[in-house]
Amino acid sequence: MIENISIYELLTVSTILFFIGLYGFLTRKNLIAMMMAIELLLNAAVINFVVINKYLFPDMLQGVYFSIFIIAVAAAETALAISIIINLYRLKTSVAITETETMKY
Amino acid sequence: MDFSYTIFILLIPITTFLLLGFFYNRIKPAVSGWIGVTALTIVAGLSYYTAIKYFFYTPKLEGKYQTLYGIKMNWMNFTDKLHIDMGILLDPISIMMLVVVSTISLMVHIYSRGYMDGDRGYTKFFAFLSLFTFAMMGLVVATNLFQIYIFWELVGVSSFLLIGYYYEKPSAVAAAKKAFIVTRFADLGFLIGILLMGYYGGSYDFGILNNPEGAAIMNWASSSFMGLSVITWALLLMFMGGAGKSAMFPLHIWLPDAMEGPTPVSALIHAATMVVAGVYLVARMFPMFYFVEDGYALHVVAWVGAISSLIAAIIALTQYDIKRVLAFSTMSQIGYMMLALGVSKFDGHEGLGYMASMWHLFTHAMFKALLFLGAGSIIHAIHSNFMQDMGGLRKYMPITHITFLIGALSISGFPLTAGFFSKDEILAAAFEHNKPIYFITLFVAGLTAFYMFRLYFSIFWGKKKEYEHTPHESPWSMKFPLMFLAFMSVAAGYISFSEMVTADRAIFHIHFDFVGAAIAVSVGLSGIALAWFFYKKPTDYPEKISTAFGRFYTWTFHKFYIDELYLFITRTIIFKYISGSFAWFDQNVVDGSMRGIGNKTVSFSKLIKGLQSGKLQDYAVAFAGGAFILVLIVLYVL
Amino acid sequence: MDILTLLVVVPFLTVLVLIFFGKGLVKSRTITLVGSLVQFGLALNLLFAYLKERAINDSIMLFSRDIMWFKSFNIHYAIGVDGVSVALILLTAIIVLAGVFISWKIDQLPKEFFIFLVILAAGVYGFFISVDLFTMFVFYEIAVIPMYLLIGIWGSGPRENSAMKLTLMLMGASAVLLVGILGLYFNSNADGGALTFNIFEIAKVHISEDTQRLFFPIVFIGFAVIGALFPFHTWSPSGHASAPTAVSMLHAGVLMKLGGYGIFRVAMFLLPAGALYWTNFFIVLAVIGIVYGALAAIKQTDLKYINAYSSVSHLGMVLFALLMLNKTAWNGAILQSLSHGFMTALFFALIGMIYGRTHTRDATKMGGLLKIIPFISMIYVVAGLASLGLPGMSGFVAEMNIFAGAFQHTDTFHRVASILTVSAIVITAVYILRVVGMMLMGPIRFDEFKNLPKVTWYERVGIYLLLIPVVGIGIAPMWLSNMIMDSIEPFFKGVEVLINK
Amino acid sequence: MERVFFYIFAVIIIVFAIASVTSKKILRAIMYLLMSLLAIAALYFMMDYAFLGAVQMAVYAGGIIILFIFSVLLIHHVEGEIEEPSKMRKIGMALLSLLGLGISLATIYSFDFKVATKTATTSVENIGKGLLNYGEGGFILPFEVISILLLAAMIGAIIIAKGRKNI
Repeated sequence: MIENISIYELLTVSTILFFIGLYGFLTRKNLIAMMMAIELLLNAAVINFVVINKYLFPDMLQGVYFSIFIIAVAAAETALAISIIINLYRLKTSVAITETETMKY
Repeated sequence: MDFSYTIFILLIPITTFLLLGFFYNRIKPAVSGWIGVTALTIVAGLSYYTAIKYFFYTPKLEGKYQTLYGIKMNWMNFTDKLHIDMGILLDPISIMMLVVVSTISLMVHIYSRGYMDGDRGYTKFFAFLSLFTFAMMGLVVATNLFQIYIFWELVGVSSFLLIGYYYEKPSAVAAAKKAFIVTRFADLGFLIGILLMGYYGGSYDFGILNNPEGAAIMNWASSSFMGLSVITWALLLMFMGGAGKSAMFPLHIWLPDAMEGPTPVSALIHAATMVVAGVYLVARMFPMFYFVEDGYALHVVAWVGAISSLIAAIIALTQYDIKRVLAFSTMSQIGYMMLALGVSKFDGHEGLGYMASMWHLFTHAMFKALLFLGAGSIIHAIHSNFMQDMGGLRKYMPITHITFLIGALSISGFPLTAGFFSKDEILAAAFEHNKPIYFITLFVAGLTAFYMFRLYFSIFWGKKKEYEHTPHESPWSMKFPLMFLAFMSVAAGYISFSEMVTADRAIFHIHFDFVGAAIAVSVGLSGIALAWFFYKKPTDYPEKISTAFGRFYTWTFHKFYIDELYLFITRTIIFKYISGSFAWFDQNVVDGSMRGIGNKTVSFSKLIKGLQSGKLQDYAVAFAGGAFILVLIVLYVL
Repeated sequence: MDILTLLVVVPFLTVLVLIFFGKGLVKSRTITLVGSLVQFGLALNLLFAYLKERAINDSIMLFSRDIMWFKSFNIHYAIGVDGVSVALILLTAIIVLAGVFISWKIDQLPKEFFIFLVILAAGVYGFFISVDLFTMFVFYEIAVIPMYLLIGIWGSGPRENSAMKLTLMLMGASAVLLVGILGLYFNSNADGGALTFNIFEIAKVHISEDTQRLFFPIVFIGFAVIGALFPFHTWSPSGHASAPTAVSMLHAGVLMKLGGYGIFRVAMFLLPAGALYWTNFFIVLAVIGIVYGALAAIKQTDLKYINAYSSVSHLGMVLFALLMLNKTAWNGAILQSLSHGFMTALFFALIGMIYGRTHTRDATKMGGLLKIIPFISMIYVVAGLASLGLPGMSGFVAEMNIFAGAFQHTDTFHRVASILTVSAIVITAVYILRVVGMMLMGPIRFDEFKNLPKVTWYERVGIYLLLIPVVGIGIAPMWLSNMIMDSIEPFFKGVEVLINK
Repeated sequence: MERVFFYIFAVIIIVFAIASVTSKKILRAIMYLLMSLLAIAALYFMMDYAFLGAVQMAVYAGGIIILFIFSVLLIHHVEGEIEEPSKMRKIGMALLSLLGLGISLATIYSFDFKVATKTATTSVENIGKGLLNYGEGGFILPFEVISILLLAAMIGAIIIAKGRKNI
């Protein structure tokens, strides 16, 4: 709990962060940049976990654990994603999202 | 009296058929010929024995011949009441037919041994003959309508197989197909008639249906359709089947073409036995025909018979193919039998027509088989069917000549031949009951004498021809049947039919009417005389007469264009338009609509597959937008 | 294990053995041959066991067995046979056996071919023994799916297209059927009690008349599509034309019979009031199918197309007979199913043989075959005669039962329909004789056909296997007819009660 | 005092986040992202979750950001620029995001959070014990699962990135 700061302010920050991430995910044309946007999304979620844990159930730690797990999963995901991106780059010599349309139809 | 041995009359031919059919390429031709002849000799012997036993040694019931069953067993059940039996029914007409069929079949078997000698399918031929004999015997002894129908169809098939025997000749194939399909079409009527009869009459069994006091006859008026009793309709439909098989106008078109088959086959099937099946059917169902609706159906039979006999006789005048002349003559004579049945009444001497019809059937079988076999002998000798290629053959083929002459005299009703007696009774019956028909009959009798002797004189007399190979008399295997049948063509007239085969099965005596006979004989003789005058020596009278008739002659020569009419109806209308449009409809409309459903699905999927762009962000947009919309709905709408 | 379950298990065992040991043509066909011989033996054994048991046991279904399968939906593996199913099982066994002989020399992927063939057979057996709607449906699908692969891989001509059309239409039908089955299932507690798929349980329930009227056409069409009801028959000509010989045989001979059988077992038995309400409508369709199939056959030149349209016509008679709602006609319907099964399988086998020799199926391109391959040609004529209902062959017996049944209705509508149906026998004669005349008779028109290989022993065996029942039923229909008639009785009760009202 | 810090960090988070999703230069975008993440870590510290803040800094700043940089260096030039989306798309997506933001904020502000009054300090020891506790409410199982997941991800990443040999 941060003194004089209400839960609403914190949640506002995380929400804004989330939608910035969403905006990034929707507009970026580069896979790595999209990954970054995803990191923002995840961070917004983590902030929410932490804030709600802290403000509503201060004597518990579940939010913290989940945050840790999320960070771990994010790390794993990023590692995999980047390896896939590198592989893709070898195939197509590009990481532009427009090049990866094989999911079509 | 035990007649159960009669089953062998059926079993022997079918066994022969199976034997020859299965081992057709392992049996030597000579052996198969002998097998056929032996089998038929036994069958004929059994038939004669049965006839003698039945007519002379079986006691009559109240002075009437009774109906006996050689064997009778259940074959199939439709319902509790309706069932099909298989069995052997013995009564005067069936026994008479047994005798006719077995005699002619035996003669044809013997004859074929000579006629078909050296043919590639010799064994097959005898196998088919046996099959036919079996089927015809089965038809004759049928105990019920369905059995008769079953064998009726089998007879049709064996006829198909035998007409198409020279299957490499396209005309023979066409003729076989035509014969089968036309008779099959007629059988359609027969079958519907049987089914109606089964439903309204309550049984298929002849014993039940034909009982004059039975329910089927007594209750004929209980149901009606278009102004006639349904039973009458059934009888008319059944007669349609009979008319098809017996080549009655207008279903006769197959018979002339059927002459494409080997000549012994024409003699057996298309002259003596199978084609009279229609007559036999009407005779078999005679009580029904007579009692239901005061014999309405019987009038139809009479008139169809009369018209057929007239038309056939007229067409026969103009034909040149000797087998076709005989074919039209057959049709004409069967018309006689039909009209005799048609004018007949039921009781005692009133049933003269019935008796005359059966008698004529018997004698006609003999002399027409004789004529056909004689024609076969001639064709065998000079390898042509046409009168123009013949002439003066009497010197080369004395036996054929004499026997043919006897046959021709018999069919023309020359006094003291078999044909004279039976035809005289028909005329008498027609005179008694139906005057217009009597005059038609009399006229036809004259025409018959004329065209038969036109045939006779053109073949055996007339101008002398130079033949490539000198024609020679046929071997004994062919001569013997000719002689036997020639004998029968005279002798059959002296059997007292009125004491054996009558409508009500009671005996009566014929009153011989000299005036009637004299008229008939003089008509016949004048026909012969005219033919003698025209054809004895080559003259130009025939030419002149035919030009004098002009258009009518051409019409007649083309058999009144009935064939062409049928051809138009079937080939053009049914095949081309109806069937063709159905096939088109199926390919394009029905299948097309099914394919159309498929195509529409595909094109719709093409339409919406743009949504699946494969671009991750598009999906994400849709996802996010959709999620927002859902949230909005949940929050503010619900 | 009881003898009915064995019928289903043995094919799957055969498949297993095939998978592990069926390498190459000789091994795979030997295994399949042994498997189908065992099947045939089982089917014969079943026939005799049935006859023996029937004499002392008068319950509707014999050898029945009921094992809970999915408890939550009350789905059982419920089986049992009566005379009808016994006869059809025997038909299947014979056709499969003959099919193995006909496919003696199949050169492309023999192992896989036989595997799918046997799976198909297993589905059919299962269908015939099921008395639980769900089990029935499962087996139905097992039977239908292999068709796609069998036609798509081993077929000829536009096979992918035909296979696709066939499968999609049959799948569409089975979707409709599933709706019907579920409809029955959810109405099976109309009198209280649990929901059930068992047909005899459902039969005891009084389903309301409106419900019956709603579901009868659904169930009927669901089954009738595979029975080639007009206008849903179009999968059949192209499917048959593209399928390899043995598959055509099995398909036309057995698979298409599932339709009539299903209607008899399910639609008529469970929804009698619906049946009564809808018959006239479906009679019209059936009669159109009969006449129209026959007329369309006249115009075809491809032998398989002729036969396929002929099947449409003949199976139309099965549906027609079922709709006549009397025992004689129903008996005829089952007999016609059997008869058509043997006959059409024989036809397809012969067509396969002719095609294997001449490499054409166009009847106009052949001529005078009777002289070159007399045995095959003669049997073709016999099969043709059987097809046009010649007495002494099975087709006649069946058709006469149908006609005799049809003529028990006296109203004009039924009369006209019956007469049109009867008239099909003439049209049949026309198209059969047309082919016989064109292809078998006449002069030899093409030199390349002068020397065709003689018939081989395995082809002979296949032919005789199919020919003997055709002639056998034709000559002595009594036993078979009585066996079927007895079994029809309980299934007819529902309709009978309503008619008598 | 804390209020001021909070707002400073909040502004940093948001501004750098925006910069990171709009910057054309990819390497710069990564640096902006790093700044944003560090600011988030600062928030954790302020909330007395020192451990979490440390994890955030170590994993994100130390791990993920480095990964990003490496991958960019592997496949882009240092000065690599990102292709710009069309203006229409930007506006559309911005509107969509604002819509979402509006909905979310409206929802948040209309909800009455029952904020607990008491405070409790959290030590790393607590967190560690909780994670490794296999009693009631313990997180040992998820912990182990995560370990395996990380291992799998590691192996997977290596295999995938290695690619097929012949390429």
